[in-house]
Amino acid sequence: MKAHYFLVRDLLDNQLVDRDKRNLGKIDGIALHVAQGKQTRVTHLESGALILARRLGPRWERIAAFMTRHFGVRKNPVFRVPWSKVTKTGIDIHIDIDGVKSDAFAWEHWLDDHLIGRLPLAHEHIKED
Amino acid sequence: MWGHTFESQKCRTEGLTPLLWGHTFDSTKNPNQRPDPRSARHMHCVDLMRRLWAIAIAFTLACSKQDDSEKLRKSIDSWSATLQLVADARLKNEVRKGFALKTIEAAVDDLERQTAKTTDDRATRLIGVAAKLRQAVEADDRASIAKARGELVR
Amino acid sequence: MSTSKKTEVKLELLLGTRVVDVNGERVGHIEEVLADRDGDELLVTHYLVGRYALFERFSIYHVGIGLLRYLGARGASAKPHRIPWDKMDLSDPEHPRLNCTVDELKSR
Amino acid sequence: MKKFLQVALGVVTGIGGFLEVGSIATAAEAGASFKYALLWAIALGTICLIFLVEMTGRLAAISKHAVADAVRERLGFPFAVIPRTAEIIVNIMVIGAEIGGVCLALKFMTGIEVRVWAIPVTLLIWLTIWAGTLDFIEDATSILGLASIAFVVAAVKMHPDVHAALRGLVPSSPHQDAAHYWYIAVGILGATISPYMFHFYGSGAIEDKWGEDSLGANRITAVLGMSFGAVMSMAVLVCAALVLAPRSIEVARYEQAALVLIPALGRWGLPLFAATLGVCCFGAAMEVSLATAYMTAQTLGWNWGENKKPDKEARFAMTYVIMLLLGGTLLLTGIDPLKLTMLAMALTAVILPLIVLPFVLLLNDQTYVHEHTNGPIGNTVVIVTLVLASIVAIVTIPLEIMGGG
Repeated sequence: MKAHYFLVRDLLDNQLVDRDKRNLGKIDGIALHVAQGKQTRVTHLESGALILARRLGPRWERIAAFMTRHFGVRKNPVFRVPWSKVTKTGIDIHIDIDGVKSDAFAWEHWLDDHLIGRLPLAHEHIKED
Repeated sequence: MWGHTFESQKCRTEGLTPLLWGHTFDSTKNPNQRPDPRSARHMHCVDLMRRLWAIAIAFTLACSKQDDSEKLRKSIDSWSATLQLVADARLKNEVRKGFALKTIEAAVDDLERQTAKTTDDRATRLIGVAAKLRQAVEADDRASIAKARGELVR
Repeated sequence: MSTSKKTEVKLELLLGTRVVDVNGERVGHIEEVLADRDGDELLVTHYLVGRYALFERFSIYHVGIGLLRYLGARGASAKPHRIPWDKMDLSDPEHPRLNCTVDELKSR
Repeated sequence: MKKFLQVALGVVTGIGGFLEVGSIATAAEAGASFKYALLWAIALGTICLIFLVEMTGRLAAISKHAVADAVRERLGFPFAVIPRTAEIIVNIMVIGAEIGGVCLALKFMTGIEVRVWAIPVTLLIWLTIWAGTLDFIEDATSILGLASIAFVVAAVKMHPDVHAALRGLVPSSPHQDAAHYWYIAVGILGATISPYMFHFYGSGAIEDKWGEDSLGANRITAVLGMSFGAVMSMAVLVCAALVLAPRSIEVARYEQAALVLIPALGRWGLPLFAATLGVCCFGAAMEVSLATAYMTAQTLGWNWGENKKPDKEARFAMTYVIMLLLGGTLLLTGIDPLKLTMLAMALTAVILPLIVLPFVLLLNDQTYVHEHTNGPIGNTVVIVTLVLASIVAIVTIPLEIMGGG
C-alpha cells in the first residue's frame, strides 16, 4: 500500500473488491473525522444509492431517500467499510471482508431470491470455468 | 500533450449537473440548503440555451412549410416506381404474394397519410391503381398484374 | 461562527465548495484532498483549492490547465492553493473557511 | 495459433456484427436518395470506429477495466451519470429498432404484422442471452451474420460505376435537399460508431482475460474487422444506389429497402435480405442489451459478466431484462420502425462526444494504460470528427423531425 494519497483521484469512485475479488460497488463517498485540535482522518469508505444521489443535488437525494425508505432491502442504506479493513490500494481498492455475506450484496440476493432465481434456466445458465 | 495533466488529480464536475438537468435545484427557495454561488451564471446559461432552441425551432418551421408539395411529388414517384418493381418481381415469381401485398398496403397507407389534409389528383390515381394491383395479386391474375403495372408507367 | 460542530464530514460533498479566507475573501473551490498513511490511519494533510472554477465545472480542469501551460501561462497561476489541514476550518462543511489570510498562505 | 484464431474471430465479428438495423437503414436511405455521395460518411465513421475500438481494447487489456469503469473512476460520478443516462435512453430506442428489424424480417417472410412478432421475438432474445454464453452469442451472430455477404455479391453483380463510387469517398455538399443529406450523414456516423460496441468489445476483452500480449491482435482485429464490416455497409449503399436511385425510389418504409437485392439475386434476393436483417438485428439486440448491462454494472461497481452464474450477478441480469422489456414495449406502441431507427442513429451522433471524449482522456492516462498512451493523430481525428458530427446532428434533427416527417 502506498503512503501518500490523493483522496479524490485514488479512492473516491474507485472499485471496492472483497477478499474473493468480488465487486462490492464503487466508493460513492468518503467519511472524514473532523475534530478541533486533532488531525482530520479518513474513517470510512461508503457505498450506496443515497450517497450517490446526494452528490447530484438535494432533489435527487430526496427521491433516493424516499426509495430506500420504502423499497430498500439493505439493513442500512449506506454500506460502510472502516479504513482499517483496506488491504490493498491501486485502481481497485481491496478490503478484507466476505462480500457475499455483507450488506453490499443485499440487492443481489434479494433479486436472486425473488425474481431472477425464479425464472427458468437461471441456475443451469453457464458452467463456471 | 495531455499526458502530464493527469498527474495531479481527478477532474470534478459537481457543478455540471444542475446545468444539464435544467432547474432541478433552485437553492434559494429552501433556506436550509446551501446557496449556490454559481446560480447566476447557471441561469444565464439556461437562458442562452433557451434562446438557441427558439432560433432552431423558428428556423425549422420556416424550412418545413415550403417543400410540402415537392415532397409529395417525390413520394408519389417513389411509390409508383416501388409498385412497378414489386409487380415485375411478382410476375417473375421473385417475391412471395404476402410480401407484394404488404408493400402495396404500405404504399397506400403512406400516400393516404400524406394526402389526409390536401387532395392531389396524381396521388388519388396512384392509390386507385394500387388497389387494382392489389386485387390482381390477391387473385394471382397475371394478366391483371401486367395491366396494372402498365397503368403505373403512364 | 457556527453553532453545531459536525465531527463527520463527507468528502464527496466538500468537492467544489467555495472556500473563503479569514477575512471572507474568495480563495477558490476544493478540488482534491491529500492524505498520508500513518499505521492503520489515513490522515488528511492538505486541501487543494483551485481558482479555475469554470474548468472544474466542465470536467476539463486538467485539460484546461494543461492547455494554459502549453500556451505559455505561468505555472504558478495555474497551480491550486495547497492548504495545510490545520489552516482549514470545516466546522461548517458547507462553508469552509481558512483560519488565516490568502497572503499568509503565499508567504509560507 | 491461438492468436490467429482470436484475430480470425475478431474479423468475423467485425463482418457479422457490424451490420445492424441502423447501418442497413441509413446506408439504404443514403444510396436511394443520394447515390454514392454519402460513401464518405461510412468511410469516415469507420476510421473513427477503428481508432475507438482499438482504444477500448487497449484500455481493457492493460488496465483490466472497461470504459464505463474508468470514466466513473477518473471523472467521478456526477460526470459519469450524464453520458450513461444518455446512452440508456438511446439504447432503449436502439433495442426497439433492432427488435423491430427482426420482426420486419419475419414479416417479409410470413406476411404477419410486426406487432404480433414483437413479444415472441423479445422473449427469444432474452432466452438466448439467458441460456447462452458470451462465446456462443459472439460466434453464432458472427457466423450467421456472414449472410450479409449477399450484399457484396449483389453489388458486384450489378457492375457499379467504380469511378463514381470512388468520388463518393470524398465529402461533398449536396445539390439539393441539404437538411436530409446531413441528417442521413449523421445517421450513418451514429450507426457506424455505435457506443454499445465499445462496452461490448471492452467488456468482452476483460471476460476473455486479455493481457498486454493481446495488443497486436487487438489492433489487427480493430482494423480488419471494422474495415470488412464497413465494406458490408458500403455494399448496402451501392445496391440501393443501383436499384433504388435510378427509379427515384426513396426509402420511406423498410419494404422499399428490401427490394435492393432482387434485381441481382432474383428469387433469392428477398429471403437473403430478410435473413441478413433478421440475424444481424437479433445479434445487435442482444449486444446492445448486454452492453447496457455491462456499462450500468461497471458504473455502479456491481459484479458483471455474461459467463458468470446469475445468482452472483442478479442485478446485471436484471438490467438486460429490463432493457429488452422497454425496447419491446417501445415497438408495441406502433411506432414506425424506420423512423425510430433513423432517430436513434442521429441521437447517437449527438451524444457521441459525451461518450467518447472522456475516454480519449483515459487513453492518455498512464495509471490506466501505462506507456501505451494515445498518439496525437488518433486523438485529433476522433475529437474533431465527433464534435463536428454532434453539431451537425443538433442542427439537423429538429429539421428532419418537423420538416422531413
